[in-house]
Amino acid sequence: IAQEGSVVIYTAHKSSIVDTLLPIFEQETGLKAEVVKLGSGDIAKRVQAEAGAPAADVIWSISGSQLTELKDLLEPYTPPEFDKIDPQFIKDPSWTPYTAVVYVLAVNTDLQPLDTAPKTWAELADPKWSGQIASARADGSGSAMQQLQTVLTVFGDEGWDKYAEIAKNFVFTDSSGAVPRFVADGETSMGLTLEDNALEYVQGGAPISIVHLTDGTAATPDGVALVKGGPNPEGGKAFIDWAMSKSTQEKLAMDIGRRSVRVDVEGPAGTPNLADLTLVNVKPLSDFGGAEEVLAKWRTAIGE
Amino acid sequence: MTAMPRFNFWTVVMILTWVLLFVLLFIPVGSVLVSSFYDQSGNLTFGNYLKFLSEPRFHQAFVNTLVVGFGGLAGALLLGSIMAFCVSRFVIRGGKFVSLLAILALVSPPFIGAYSWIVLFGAGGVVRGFLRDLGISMPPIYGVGGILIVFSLKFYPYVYLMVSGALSNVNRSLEEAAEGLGLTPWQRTFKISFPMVFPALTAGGLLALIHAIADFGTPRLLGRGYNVLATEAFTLYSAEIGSNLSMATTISVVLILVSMVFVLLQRYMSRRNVYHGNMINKPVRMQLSGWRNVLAHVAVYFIGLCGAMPVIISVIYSFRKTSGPVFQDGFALQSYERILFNLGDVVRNSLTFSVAAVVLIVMVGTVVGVLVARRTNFNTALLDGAFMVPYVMPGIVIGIAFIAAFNTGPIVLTGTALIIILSIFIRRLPYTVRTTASSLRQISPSMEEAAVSLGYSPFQAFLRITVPLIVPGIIAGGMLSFVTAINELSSSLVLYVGSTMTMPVRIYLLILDGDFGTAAALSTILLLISGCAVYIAFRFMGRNEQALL
Amino acid sequence: MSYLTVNNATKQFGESFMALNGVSIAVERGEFFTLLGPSGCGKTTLLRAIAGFNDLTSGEITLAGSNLRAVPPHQRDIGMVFQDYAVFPHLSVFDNVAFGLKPRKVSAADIKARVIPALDSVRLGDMAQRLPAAMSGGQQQRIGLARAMVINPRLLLMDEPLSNLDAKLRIELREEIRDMQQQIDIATIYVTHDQEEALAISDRICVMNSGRIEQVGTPQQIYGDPQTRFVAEFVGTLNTFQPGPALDALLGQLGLSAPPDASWAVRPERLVLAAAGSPNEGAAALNGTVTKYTYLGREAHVQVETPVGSLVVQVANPGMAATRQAGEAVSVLVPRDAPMAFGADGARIGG
Amino acid sequence: MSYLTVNNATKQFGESFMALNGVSIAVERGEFFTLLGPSGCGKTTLLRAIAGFNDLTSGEITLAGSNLRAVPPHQRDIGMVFQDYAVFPHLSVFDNVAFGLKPRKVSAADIKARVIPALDSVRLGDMAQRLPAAMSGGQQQRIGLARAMVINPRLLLMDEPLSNLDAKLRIELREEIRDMQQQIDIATIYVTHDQEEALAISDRICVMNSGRIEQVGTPQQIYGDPQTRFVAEFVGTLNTFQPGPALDALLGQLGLSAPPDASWAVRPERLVLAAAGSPNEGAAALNGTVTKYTYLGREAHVQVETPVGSLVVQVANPGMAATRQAGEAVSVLVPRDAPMAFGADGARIGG
Ligand SMILES: Nc1ncnc2c1ncn2[C@@H]1O[C@H](COP(=O)(O)OP(=O)(O)OP(=O)(O)O)[C@@H](O)[C@H]1O
Ligand SMILES: Nc1ncnc2c1ncn2[C@@H]1O[C@H](COP(=O)(O)OP(=O)(O)OP(=O)(O)O)[C@@H](O)[C@H]1O
Ligand SMILES: [Mg+2]
Ligand SMILES: [Mg+2]
Repeated sequence: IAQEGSVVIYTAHKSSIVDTLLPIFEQETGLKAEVVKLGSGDIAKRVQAEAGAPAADVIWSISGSQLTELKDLLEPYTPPEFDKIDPQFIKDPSWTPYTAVVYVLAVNTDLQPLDTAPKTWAELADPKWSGQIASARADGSGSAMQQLQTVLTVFGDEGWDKYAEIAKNFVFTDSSGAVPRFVADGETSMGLTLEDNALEYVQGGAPISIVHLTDGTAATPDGVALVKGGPNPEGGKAFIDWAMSKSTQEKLAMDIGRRSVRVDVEGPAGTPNLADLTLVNVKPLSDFGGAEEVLAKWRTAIGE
Repeated sequence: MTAMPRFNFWTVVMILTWVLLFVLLFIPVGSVLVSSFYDQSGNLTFGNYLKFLSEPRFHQAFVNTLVVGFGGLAGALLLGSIMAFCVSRFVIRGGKFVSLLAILALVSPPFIGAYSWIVLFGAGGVVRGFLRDLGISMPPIYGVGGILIVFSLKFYPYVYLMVSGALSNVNRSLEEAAEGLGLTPWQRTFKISFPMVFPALTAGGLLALIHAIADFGTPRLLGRGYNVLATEAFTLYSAEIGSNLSMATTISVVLILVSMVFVLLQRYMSRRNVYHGNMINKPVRMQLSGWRNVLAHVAVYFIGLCGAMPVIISVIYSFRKTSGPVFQDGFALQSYERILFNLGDVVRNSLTFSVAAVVLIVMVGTVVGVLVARRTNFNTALLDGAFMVPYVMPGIVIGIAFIAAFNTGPIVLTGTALIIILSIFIRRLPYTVRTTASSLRQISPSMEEAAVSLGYSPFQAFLRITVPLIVPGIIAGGMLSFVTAINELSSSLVLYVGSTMTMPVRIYLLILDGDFGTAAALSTILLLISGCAVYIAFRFMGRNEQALL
Repeated sequence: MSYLTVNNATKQFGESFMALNGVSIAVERGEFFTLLGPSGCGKTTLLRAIAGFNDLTSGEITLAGSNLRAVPPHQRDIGMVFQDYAVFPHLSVFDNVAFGLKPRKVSAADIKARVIPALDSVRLGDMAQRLPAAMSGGQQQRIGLARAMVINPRLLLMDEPLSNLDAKLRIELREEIRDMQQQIDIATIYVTHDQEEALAISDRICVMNSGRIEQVGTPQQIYGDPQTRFVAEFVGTLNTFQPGPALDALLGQLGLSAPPDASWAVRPERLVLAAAGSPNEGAAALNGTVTKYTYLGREAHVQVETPVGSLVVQVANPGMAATRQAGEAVSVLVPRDAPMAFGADGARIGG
Repeated sequence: MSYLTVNNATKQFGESFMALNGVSIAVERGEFFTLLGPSGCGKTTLLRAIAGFNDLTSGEITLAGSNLRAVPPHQRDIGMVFQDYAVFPHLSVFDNVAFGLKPRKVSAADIKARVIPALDSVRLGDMAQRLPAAMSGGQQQRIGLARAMVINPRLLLMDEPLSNLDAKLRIELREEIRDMQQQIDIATIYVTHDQEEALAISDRICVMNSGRIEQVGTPQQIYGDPQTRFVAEFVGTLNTFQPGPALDALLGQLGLSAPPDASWAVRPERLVLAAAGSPNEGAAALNGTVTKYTYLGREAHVQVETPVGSLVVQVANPGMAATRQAGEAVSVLVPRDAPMAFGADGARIGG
């Protein structure tokens, strides 16, 4: 329940990020932040359940595609520095791109020396990696779905066959966040995950190296959005403005390891420039027959 | 009692109980479940059910559910009864400590439990590594076998708690009579003792079965493609893309129906087996000697320690040095430092919510338990059945139902502490109702009748005679409620707001972030609090603690 | 109208089993009324209906003129001693007995003043602080007794309250019960399986059989003038004469007669044992042979094979020397007023 | 050596309470041995020690020459009837009785062939399929009895097995018990609180008091020749003469003497009631006034106030007419061999 001068924020950001950034927000704007931290799927569900009497003002950092699905419940808003955003990330007027998420392969170098590790999707299909590749489930995790879409985009007509070959090597984890932990613990020798997740483990000293697959790497945005009918819309706007500001975005890149969507902010230290990667423009689900059909085919591909 | 329609205490209780059930359960949950009859765009349809019936993956999941359900049940029954029998009948050194372990095994925060098993027995697990160094190769814990092992160890405390209480109340003469007739102690146990505690055994088994059927964390983490209905429902519900709420609800409904079948089955089975003891001729614990003594101790400690393994691992890991999400060699208090800054709030929330809920539960649950066990008529039988509903209702369904029901309309509760307390209350109430009812069934009603003949109203007689006699049962139930309430996650995850965050929610979110060290630290604190509560409960029971331990 | 009346009470268990089948009794104030009957005849069922724990299927119960069935059990003010003791296991002996005084708002001092004599009267004075778990069966039974008596109820129901006690204590305690009930002028309904006890203690006895009443009467009426064969057999021992020419001759000798389908019986103490062939005055003599001798302390039972069947003869005050050996030839004297006749339906003829 | 021997058995509960305090008994094969004693004297404790449910604090028990304390209870092959019935509530009557036959590897057909007669013998033949919960106290007790007897054990222990049954059934069942035990030639230890039953059924009786044995002997010895005052008082009724000049005169008249601290007593059935002033041969006469008349069926007790105290006189075979009114003047005749003398320590003098 929002009080005067407080903003209710639903976020999928890690607690560590929330704890770093929000004090700055409160200090800079003088507003009080009331945070509900959940998984991104839970946030979507919760906003839907509360549609009758929304409790949230802002959704902060859930994937763009999820925000697009929620667009009926969102209030379009354009922050002042909108023109500084890389246009490749702008997908829908109901939400604002916030950071760019890059999909990578994390390799446990204790178990799998980097020089013989696979570098492409095609190499991942080699049966010798059977049981070696950790991945989240596409029917549960948005990032796993992005990876599926990437394969389908990269390999065109042969996409499903190629994916099925790769999937034969998969070990499924319960969430995408668990993939780098699996790899770091040696449960598998490598895993498909998000760049910033993997980066944390690298920084934490785990024997992990990051491989950007050379036959196609995806980079997709997550976003911030204003909830339609929220209790404190002005506060919500103030939050979005702050989140998109250059200083906040720089902090994200420098201290937290996220890639900014702003063209005027550098990537995190130790990561290649986006420009040096083989970025593919991942086709939307609708191009493959819609979510239902893709999931059905995915199940066949993984042999369920 | 008499068949006269009188407007007495129990009639009032009966009416209030029904009102409670309707407001907090049937109306909210009913409206959610009805959504399984609508498709994504809101048209009335049976499509979801047809789909369930036609798709092989659901069939497979259904079969798998039964496999892990019954496998887990068998394991829990085995471990729970062995432990209950040893602890209640033999002199076990440190028996109280072992019981404490069993209860604490229930305090294993979501995901961290299964993760602990991976740490120990996964592909890169500590134990496997150790054995590999010794030249012994052991398969990793993944797959259906692993799920069953974990379920057995995870759910045996339900059986243990229920059965140990009942075992110490069996009329001693019955067992002696059997032995006098030439049955070995072993045969006697099976032919007399277990039939006597059958209601408690099945009640504990039912809890284990229902939890095994509803658990999705363990199969998801350890199953490696072994899908059960709970994981299917969870996937459909929580998918970030292509989530299908009405199909998820459909599977939940199937799950609920399956559980309900077992509930009814249990009630049918224990229907005839109502044995009253006189509470005077209680069994005494035997001092074993030689190899039997060693065996009993080994069994009890083995089960206790294995069951508490996740808890032990999380305590150890909470003290490990970390760098970001990565554990380093050596120990440090880093993880604790990181949770310190808002620890107070979540601890206070958890404590107040669960204490408030448990106080409500114990008061209401005891009275309703008596109503159900003693004033048997059609109405109370119906009530007893109705109380099975929260038993089998997944927490998430109740959470969603509460949001939908109390977000708008006459009562607005969203965002308050009350909504969380009420959700815990309604979910855990059946525990106390059940434990109360089952301990009551062991006490001959003639004692209460004696009190009535001495001039006590039925309510006073209940308070003065029955309550003291079932205090161990009530405390066991209350403790179970407390321990599960303070660990309650699934419904509060849906209901919490920033100011009402609880420890399990925070642990869950930390795990979601991959921050295991911090999660382990918070779990350890949760464990400490639960441990204190259990300890206080033991103290409080005074000379009656025998009955529980 | 009587103090307590039960009118046409029936109690059905299950589909068809009638535990009580039209029972009517009337008990006066100050009366000691005993239910006597074989195991399973419905005694406990009737008591529980009066106490209110088991409502009747049909029938009325009134106490002091008011309808008892409409009063909830705890307001009936009826003390009950339970067949299975129903001692409160979590309370000490003292607290068990004091229990019923609390809702009666008796002050703590008075409680003590009443409980201690009550415990003394059941010989448990020095066990007041013990818990029932460490006590013998008879000791537990006495707790239940003291607990019911100490509240001075309007009606005292006792279900075999002395069944686990030795004769000595039984006699002492039944005197206590009588004294107390006469002091406070209430009615007592007492269930016992012990005929002698019933005869000794009761003002009136009600003999039940299979949920029905056979006879209600004073001890003298029940024992000395039984109205049915069942009562005669159940209360005391009964010798039945074998029909046949020997019996006809015996009856002719005594000048007794009855319809042809009647059967004749006699109580053992009405028969007299004499040396074989000894003279008999005012009685018919039967020749017989001793088959068994049972010593019972203040009396002995001698079983004698006679022309009219095997008869038990009671010998009073048997010294060591009175022992009869099996095979001894004796004479059994049957006084004229001793035999009783019963019709084919079991009802007494004449008498 | 006897079949069963218990040697110097003691059992301590808690810190200091001795429930058994040096008890030794020896029971022969085929013997029916009864423990008699007041409530709480240790009868159940002794039985449980023999059955093995409660080990002794010290002492030996042997059965057929072998040390019983080393044998676990289920291998002792001892049938026991429990004071609280201990009927298995989850088994039907039939299954309860058949229960002990299964571990003895009796075939299903044989089980049936043995259980059905056993049920018939306790008069439960037509209740075989019922569950115990719906049965009366006495019916449950009979299940326990049949269950213990059907296994033909080496030793039969019975803890008040008939306490909830009516006299009729008690007599029938105790005959059954005797028959069975003589058939299979085992020993039976029987606990009862009913003196008459003990006298009627036992080969020998052991009278216990506070964890000790007072006297062991045949019924005639126990009743007719009690060795202690306790036994005399406990088994049967005892009139104690008040000391004083009247007693001295009476003793002088009878020619009896004893040390000055001895007390004198007499059994009621040894006294004779006569009309006041009627002649007395071979007996001393006491003048007295009737104070109470108790009808007991086959006998009556008349309480008479005499110069040597209040005496109970037993009248055999009291007709209706025999009733004495309080206040009537009577004469009580005391035969010369009737009075018994006991020393200050309770032991019998002379006798
Ligand atoms: N709940 C019940 N359901 C069915 N039958 C019952 C039930 N309770 C008692 N009975 C039957 O009713 C009859 C009367 O039982 P009740 O307990 O009144 O006997 P009782 O006269 O007290 O016998 P006892 O002297 O053996 O205690 C018995 O035959 C018994 O089997
Ligand atoms: N567990 C116990 N702890 C302490 N004292 C006990 C225990 N069990 C029995 N007693 C005491 O031991 C004594 C003997 O008990 P026991 O049961 O042998 O008596 P009993 O002779 O069978 O009496 P009854 O005829 O009343 O059944 C009693 O005074 C009783 O109070
Ligand atoms: Mg009865
Ligand atoms: Mg006893």
